[in-house]
Amino acid sequence: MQNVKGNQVETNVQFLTAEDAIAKIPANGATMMVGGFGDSGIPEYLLQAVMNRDEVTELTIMSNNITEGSNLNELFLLNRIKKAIGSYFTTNKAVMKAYNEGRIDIELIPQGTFSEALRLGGSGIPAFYTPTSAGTELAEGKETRYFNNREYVLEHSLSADVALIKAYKADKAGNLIYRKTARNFNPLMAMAADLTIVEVEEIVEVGELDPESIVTPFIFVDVIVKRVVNA
Amino acid sequence: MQNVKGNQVETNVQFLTAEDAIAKIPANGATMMVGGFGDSGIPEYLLQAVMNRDEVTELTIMSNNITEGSNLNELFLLNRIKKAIGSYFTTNKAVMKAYNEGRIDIELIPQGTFSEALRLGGSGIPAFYTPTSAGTELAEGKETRYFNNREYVLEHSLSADVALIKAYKADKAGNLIYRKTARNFNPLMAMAADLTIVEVEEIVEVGELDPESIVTPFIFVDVIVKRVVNA
Amino acid sequence: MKLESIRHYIAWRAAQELKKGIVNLGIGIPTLVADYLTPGKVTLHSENGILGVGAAPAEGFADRDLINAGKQPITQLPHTSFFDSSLSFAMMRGGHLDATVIGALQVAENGDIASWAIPGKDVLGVGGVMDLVAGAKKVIVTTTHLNAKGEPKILSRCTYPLTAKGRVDTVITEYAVFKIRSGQLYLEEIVAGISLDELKQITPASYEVSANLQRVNAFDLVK
Amino acid sequence: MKLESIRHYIAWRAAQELKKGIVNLGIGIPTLVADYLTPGKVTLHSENGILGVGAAPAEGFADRDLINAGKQPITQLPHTSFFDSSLSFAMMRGGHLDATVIGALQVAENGDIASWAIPGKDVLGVGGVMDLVAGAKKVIVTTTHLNAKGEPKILSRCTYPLTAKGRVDTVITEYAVFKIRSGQLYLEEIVAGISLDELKQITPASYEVSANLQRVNAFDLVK
Repeated sequence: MQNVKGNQVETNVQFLTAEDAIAKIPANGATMMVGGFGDSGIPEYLLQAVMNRDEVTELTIMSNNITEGSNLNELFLLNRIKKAIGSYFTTNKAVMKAYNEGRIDIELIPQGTFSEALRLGGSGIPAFYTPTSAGTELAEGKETRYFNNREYVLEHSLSADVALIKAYKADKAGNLIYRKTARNFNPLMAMAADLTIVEVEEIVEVGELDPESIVTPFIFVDVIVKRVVNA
Repeated sequence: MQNVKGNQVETNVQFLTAEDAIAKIPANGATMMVGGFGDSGIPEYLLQAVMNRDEVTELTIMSNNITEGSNLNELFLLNRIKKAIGSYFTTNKAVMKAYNEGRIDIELIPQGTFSEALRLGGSGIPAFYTPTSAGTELAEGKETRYFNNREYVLEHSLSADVALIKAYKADKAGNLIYRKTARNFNPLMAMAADLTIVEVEEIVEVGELDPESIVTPFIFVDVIVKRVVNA
Repeated sequence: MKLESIRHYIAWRAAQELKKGIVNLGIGIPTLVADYLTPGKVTLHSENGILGVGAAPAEGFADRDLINAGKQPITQLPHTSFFDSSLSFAMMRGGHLDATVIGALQVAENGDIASWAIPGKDVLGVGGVMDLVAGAKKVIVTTTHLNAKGEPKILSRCTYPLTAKGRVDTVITEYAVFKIRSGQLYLEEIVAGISLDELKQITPASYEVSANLQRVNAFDLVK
Repeated sequence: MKLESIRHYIAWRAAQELKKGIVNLGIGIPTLVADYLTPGKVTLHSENGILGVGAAPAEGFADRDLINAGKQPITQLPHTSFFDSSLSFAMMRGGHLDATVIGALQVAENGDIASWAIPGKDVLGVGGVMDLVAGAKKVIVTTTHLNAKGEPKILSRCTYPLTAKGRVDTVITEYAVFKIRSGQLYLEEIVAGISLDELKQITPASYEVSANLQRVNAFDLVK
């Protein structure tokens, strides 16, 4: 154990093709976290592979939004998403229409509650109190409680069968770094799912990432897929 | 606002001597977080300045432990600490003795609960449920609740008047990085106190720290003190 | 004033409240506030995980991985840091932001705000505004005094779904600046060209006129 | 066997349970486990904020900022990462560690463990062990079969203050290996030189003898 060279490091992280990685997702009715905010940090290449595997359907998606033009939206347009949990679906007109026609269920959560529920879901904390949404419609039906004369809402943490996330670089042990605001929900979702599949732009040797700057240690990672850009 | 050079950046972070920084601490009965684990990451230089200001006394300290040989221990030996909240005081015989003689009050919290209570204390989350200590003496008198057939303990987040923390480098805006395992509780305490005073080994120009690798953004920092090593 | 001038005046006026510190700007009029801040004094935070939001990039220099919460391309500054959404919202909900400037559909005299939903319309988005309003040290609302239908927006009580209760500190419109102190709404500033009575008629909220009421000329103020 | 040999045998035996993955080793016998792991296969975690704990440094090369949870100097490895205590305990409590090896004062047949406090003595320290036991996927207890007073440690019920209820998976002593499956304690392995009856006499816990009971020669096994 003690003095190990980079080429001796073996972890449980697997390096697979997108197809092989997506083959690990339960076929029907999986809960699936998908990283990204706006256009930034969406695992588009992995989502393409999900689209290519028809039996992955009846999905419950946890994603801040469903960005128009993204492959997550394509998956929705294929009627493969039965429910979406996130903070902002307003700008996607097709989602609005589907919701009105009863074709998709939406659970709206304030964005800060969503992000903390992800992080705590991955941290073994099942529930927490937040001031956010206290006294609003989004707190209706939820338990509330006063601490120091302020009202707080009991929120439950999130976990999922799968997280599809997007990172910038992985080393061959599975440690991850992100790029600028493409980080967003990705490191949190990595912590919160039973199976974390990561799309990366580059895979580097063990030892090439600064140990002080690794954002997601490999303990939270199961599978890494290098994005292949079509020529 | 828009296109700013490093030398134009002005933040609310102050750069002071240890004496001037410690002068900001309320004189009697302050609650004070102190970073460090074992010998690593303790703000020794700031604690020396606390020792030098006699009226800072009747302290309630939040620190994982009181390491023998540290200036935090010196402060304790000066009878300036009336209560300590943390996870591990067993190895400090003087603390054990003082506890038996009723000279110090101890509140024992599991280390993971302590660290999460710090982080959530700085995050506006006043309370959370953890599985840790369920069914043990440390949960006695605490509310418990079942989620998915497992018992969890309701724990309250921590906040304090002051945090004294130790970082490696600060830039002139107040952003911080740490060094190896000296990071420990320091970034969490930075978030959780009304007044965060940071001891650093080096102050660098704005722009010299990698924006992807800043661990504590300057929003959590009030005062920075450069450690002066006596020749 | 034309609507665009009005929006810029309100943004400029909000910027006068922000001399230093860390601020999160919402979408709409608040976005315009950035143009009126003194360079280097105020640092902008965006909830998607950046502290130190720089200007829009020059044409052709947009980076897909560098956007603000409004999904617009931005640039980074020398003191910028990046972090995940959880830490970003810890900053907001934990009371670390000096101020936020946000828009509103309605504001009430008790500091309640409604900004995310209209009754009878589908509401499938809330974003980060509830966390922002719940946590920022100072909540500044920038809004036109009346809505597009000519209805007042500063009311005794909000009738639209709330964003948060009792969290608003300051309301800035093209006609006036109101502040809430100890649960009481005060008129602090009124622009030239509108009388106190005229303001009252378009402001159903009950408010006191501040002892230090300022009368300002909006047209002169905007550069 | 001498005590030191016993401790090393127990540590070696625990290492045989750890073929791959991420493990946190407690203080005492568990610390010795590191010496018996196959290099590069198991990564060690320490709760003070490091994943990828390397060996003790050579004399004179200790770094004050590079220690493990036992406060001993360590080294870093090519795949090491550093993080704060909150993320470190998220790994533990969140179920991300494949296993932990810890010592115990008492273990009960129902998986209860007592490891941090003795009745009647001052208890001012708990550290991270409760989080570790609450969260690790597999909890392996390494302990001498009897305590220093010759009293059994594997019991029907713990009489000392608990560290956690029902979390232990495996108990390894110098005489035997026990595993808990579906709430039932099984004797899985017994060393040569002690009979089943003799073991029973020093093990008040009720346990079943596994259908696959292994009899091993401890002396031959330790290298």
